[in-house]
Amino acid sequence: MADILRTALYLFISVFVILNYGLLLNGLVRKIVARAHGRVGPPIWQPWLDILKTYAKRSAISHGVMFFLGPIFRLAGGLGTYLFIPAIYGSVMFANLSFSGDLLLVMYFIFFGQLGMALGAGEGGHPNSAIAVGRGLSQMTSFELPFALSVIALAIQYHSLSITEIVAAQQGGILNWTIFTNPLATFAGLFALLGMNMHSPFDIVLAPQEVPIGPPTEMQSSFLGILQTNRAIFLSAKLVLFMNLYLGGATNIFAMMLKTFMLYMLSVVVGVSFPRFRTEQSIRFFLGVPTLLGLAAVIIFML
Amino acid sequence: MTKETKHNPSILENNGLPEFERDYFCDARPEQSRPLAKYIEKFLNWARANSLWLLGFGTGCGAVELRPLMTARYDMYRYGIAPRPTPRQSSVFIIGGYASVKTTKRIIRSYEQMQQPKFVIALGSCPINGGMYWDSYNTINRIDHYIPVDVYIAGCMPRPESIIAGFDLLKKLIKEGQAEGANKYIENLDWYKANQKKIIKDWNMPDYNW
Amino acid sequence: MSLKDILSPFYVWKRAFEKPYTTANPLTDRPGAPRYRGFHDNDMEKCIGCGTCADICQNAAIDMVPVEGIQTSKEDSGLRPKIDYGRCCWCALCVDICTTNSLNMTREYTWVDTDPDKFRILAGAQENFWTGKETGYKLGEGYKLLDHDRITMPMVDPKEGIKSFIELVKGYSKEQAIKEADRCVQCGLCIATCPAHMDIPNYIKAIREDNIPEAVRILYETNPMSATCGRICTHRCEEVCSIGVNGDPIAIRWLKRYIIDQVDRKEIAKILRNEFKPNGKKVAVIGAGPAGLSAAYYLTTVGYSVTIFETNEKAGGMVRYGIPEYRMPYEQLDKDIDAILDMGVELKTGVEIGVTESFDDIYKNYDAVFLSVGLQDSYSLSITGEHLPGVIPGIQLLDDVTKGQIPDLGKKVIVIGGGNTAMDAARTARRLAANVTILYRRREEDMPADQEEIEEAKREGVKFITRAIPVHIDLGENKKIILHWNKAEMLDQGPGKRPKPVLIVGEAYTEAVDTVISAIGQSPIYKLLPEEIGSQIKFKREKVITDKYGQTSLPKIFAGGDIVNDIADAISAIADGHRAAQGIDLYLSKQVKVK
Amino acid sequence: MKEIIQRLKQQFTISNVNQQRVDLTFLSVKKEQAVSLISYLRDFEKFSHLVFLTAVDRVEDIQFQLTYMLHNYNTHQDLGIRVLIDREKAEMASIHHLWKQAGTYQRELKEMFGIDFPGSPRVDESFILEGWDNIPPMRRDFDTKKYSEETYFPRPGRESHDPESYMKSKLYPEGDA
Repeated sequence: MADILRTALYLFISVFVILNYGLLLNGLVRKIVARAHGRVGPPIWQPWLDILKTYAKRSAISHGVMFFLGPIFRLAGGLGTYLFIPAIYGSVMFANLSFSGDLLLVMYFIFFGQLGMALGAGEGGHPNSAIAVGRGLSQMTSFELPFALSVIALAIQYHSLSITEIVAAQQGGILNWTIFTNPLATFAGLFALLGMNMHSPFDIVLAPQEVPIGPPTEMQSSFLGILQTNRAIFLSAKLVLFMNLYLGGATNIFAMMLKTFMLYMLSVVVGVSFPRFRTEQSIRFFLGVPTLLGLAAVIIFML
Repeated sequence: MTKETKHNPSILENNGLPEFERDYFCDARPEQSRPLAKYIEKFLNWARANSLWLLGFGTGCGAVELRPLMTARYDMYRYGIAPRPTPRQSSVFIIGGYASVKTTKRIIRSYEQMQQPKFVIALGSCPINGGMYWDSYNTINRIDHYIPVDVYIAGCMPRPESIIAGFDLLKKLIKEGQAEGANKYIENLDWYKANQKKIIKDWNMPDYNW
Repeated sequence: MSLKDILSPFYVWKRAFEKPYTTANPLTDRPGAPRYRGFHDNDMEKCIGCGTCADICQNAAIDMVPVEGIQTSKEDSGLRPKIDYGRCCWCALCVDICTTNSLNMTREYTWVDTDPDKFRILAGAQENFWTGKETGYKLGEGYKLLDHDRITMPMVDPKEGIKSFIELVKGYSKEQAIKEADRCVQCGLCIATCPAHMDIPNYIKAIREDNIPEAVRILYETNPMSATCGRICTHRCEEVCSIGVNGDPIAIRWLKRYIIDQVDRKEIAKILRNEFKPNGKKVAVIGAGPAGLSAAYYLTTVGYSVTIFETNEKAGGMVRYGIPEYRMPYEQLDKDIDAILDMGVELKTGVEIGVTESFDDIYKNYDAVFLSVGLQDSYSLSITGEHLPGVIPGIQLLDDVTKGQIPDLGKKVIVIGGGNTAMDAARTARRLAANVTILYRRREEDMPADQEEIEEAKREGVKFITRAIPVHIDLGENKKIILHWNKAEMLDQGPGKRPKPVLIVGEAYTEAVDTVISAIGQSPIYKLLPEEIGSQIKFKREKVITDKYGQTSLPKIFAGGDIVNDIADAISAIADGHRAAQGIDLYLSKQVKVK
Repeated sequence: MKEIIQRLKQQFTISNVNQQRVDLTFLSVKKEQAVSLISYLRDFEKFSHLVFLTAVDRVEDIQFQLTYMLHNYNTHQDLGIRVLIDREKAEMASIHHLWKQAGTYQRELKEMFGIDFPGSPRVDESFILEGWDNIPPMRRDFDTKKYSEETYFPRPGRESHDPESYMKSKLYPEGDA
């Protein structure tokens, strides 16, 4: 019983930390992007204000049960992804619920939220939501391929589907990291990360000038608040996962922050520099070089 | 402004809609929202004042003056102002100058779909007293007869600096808890509806949009 | 796709290491441009409330409202523009059109408020946040919406002019008149100043629209002697013309003359088409000057039968006998008079009241009497020697010339006085081939004569000696008379008072001349009034006291013209006549003393 | 351009030919011949672009004047065809079969002037003035200022004085001429 309570407390702390870290990352990146635009940018605490304001809306309307469940599914997806990833190698508090087959579960959770969201957004009835969901799912399917190939290559390489074991295998020096031991799989995975983060050129889902904001068009007040919460958690969860898979994980919280920040900056640097792809361009891109890289990685380790 | 205490029963039955569509829309009166306990509300108002999401609906010439605000020169993001493409998520509606009857109809629909608390900034001469289009057959003369307005900015069109000044005033009002336009709208709903229905001849929309 | 295509977009990140372009505080760091069109500012002192700004405003954004502390006067309507910023579109047409250049724009452009009813402001009068701020937009150099230059009136060359009594002013052509009328902004400030309150803006508008019949109709509403007034009116209206603040005033007098020159006597009757029923009542008018003629005209139009008694051979009074022909050609005067007589007014000339006709008879036989006998006597110089032969009054000279009795003035003539009569006398003497000098006790700017009269006199070779007080007159040799005069200096009498000329000791001069003409003013003669009637009428400084309708203390007797008003010009006399006609009508239709 | 006019004259009764600029000519044609003239110009004279279709309310003559502006991309000539139609029973044959976009112009003319184009697509649907129930606003007998003042709540509290009458009331009130 005490074990369960302690685990719950640790999970709570872990989620709280990762939520605030996600918001901080958001605020920091907005500032950095603003500088690249030649602007001053919003204060670094702007994401907290926004999320507070959204939760503090005095009214909210629902379009039905699925509309209500959409954000919940999304948050469940984000939380689920994070909770099964050991955030810091060797830390009890941040080990979360990691177990031996967790990589598969995490891969499932990454996409679970998106599907839930698609259902919720559909219930809202806004045409822009439907268009964006269609775009999002198409793109998701296409970057899923290099990502899956990359993960398969890793599983073959490390003979494990446990993230903790994969991280453990990379310990003992920078050259043990997957990025050096299996660069092909790493690059395939990083390309998938670009797509997953939905920054330009892969932001067809949100596409501000086309389907104004995409799936959450009808989401407001606390519904939107949940989505904003999820966005912070899910972003960090993805980054932690990629850090664990390719960058040797982290043994303390500062290493984790540094590595995830660097990973996120990859998306940001690319995002600021390039304009948006159209849906078919995006799909063609993911099925091209990244998929080939993934395939090559798998084949090399099969041999 | 006249405040009617008795509710007019003729509105909110969605009479303007065809029979088969009436079921799709709610016809209950909207309810006023109550502020929370003093200090909590004060804290929330501070957050609201510093996170103003404005509705990206360019209703008139003023739409063109909002664009510079996003540029590096003015950078409205540093004031916590950001455009949102949907009324559901926005808290500030900027009436960008003149509003034709056709636009006014959309303004009302969009305004009602915004979630409380919501604020309105009227830009330029036209929403105040008609401006250049004071004698036009199809342009309203004063927006405050149709939706409650918190801040007016004089000009034709006001420069982006003036709009920033308008946001400053709005922030002050929000922090002082005076920007209760949404409640005012619901309180005087019959009056606003009567005014709206006077000019919008084909009322083929629900009486109130949630 | 080359590697360069992939790498070059990352170049954008160099900006992240530069200083941001953002203006730190846009509200203070970016003032309006030097010619920015911000909120209005109005100079309360310069503004005359003509309302042209309100007229030109396409958005009906400007109201003319009274302002506390600003008095309505003849030059100032007392109204000031109040601008509705719920209407203004900052086009600045009001600034461009402003007749006085009092309206400008500041560089302030930010005004936010929660109360939409506040966006109305009396620029310049109400204290607000831009009071005293730097001026932005104002009328640019060399750029104007208003036409400040009067169309030059074609004139006879002065050298030719002094050879005969030919009319000097030639009159506008149609093109010129329309162009001149086009300069008018229709503010209507002039109406208050005109003694007859003529509807000036509307007859100018009729000229612009080339609608002469309408213009004539407007003229006759308030003035039945437009051919006369179009020539010799003292045109006080032009002094308050809003265009005159920064440019030449509209040539209102010449435009009036233009209208009446376009029609002949028969057409006037046709245009006026007065249809009235005779009401059987009779009114006597004594004196066929402008006041009498005007009263007769307006009384006739409402059905009275009017008889005018005139001592002279012809009607016209001082306009005929006191104004030389080069200014007031007789056929033009006749046109006015004939048009009035065409209405059915009876004119008896050569009647001398008290000699050929008894005042008592008239008083008994008529329902009302209008007295407009004018000023026939000259003020005396009150110096020794003024009764010597060769010293003649100015009006007598003018009267004689009109009647064809050309006097011998000799070679050298001195005219004493600075009024219009002095100018007329001097210029008439010039036409009789004399060398003329005008002697005036004050400075030239103090002269009561019209500026253009003075200028024309100078152009015709009349010499001016100012600050010269005649002391006495001697008889010299060869029928010459010697005028002794002394230089004077102007002594300040304190603020608001006219400076007084005082002799300078030791600066005495003498001049030997052939004729001295005194033209320092005229006074009335009331000897036609019988004792018992004269004693019942109240006077003050030789002028008859009347109420605003010209009624004297004796209800049946009305008076007007120079014997009543102090301005003593034709247009005032015409206005008096019109008012008296209204008074007589009120008196006779209600049989009450009007007050 | 002269040759085109010559050719037109052989088939149609055209009048008031007025060449305003080198590349801009106007001509008038009878209502009955207008559509076939325009059709001919499009198909045989290469005036393939309908620049605009607009109307002028000649209320004094109880007529509407329609102007079809056509453009020839080969010679860059503009040709305006003026057609007078009766104002009381304002009706004109549609040209939406020649240019699809003419339907939009015709919808607008129906709404703003009340000129009917039978057969034109969606011509009876409201276009900009949703639910307009007055006389068409572009007709000159419609008083837009009066309508605006009656309908759109001009802000109260304004009053203005005319300098002329104000001075009269202050300086020479009542009774004086």
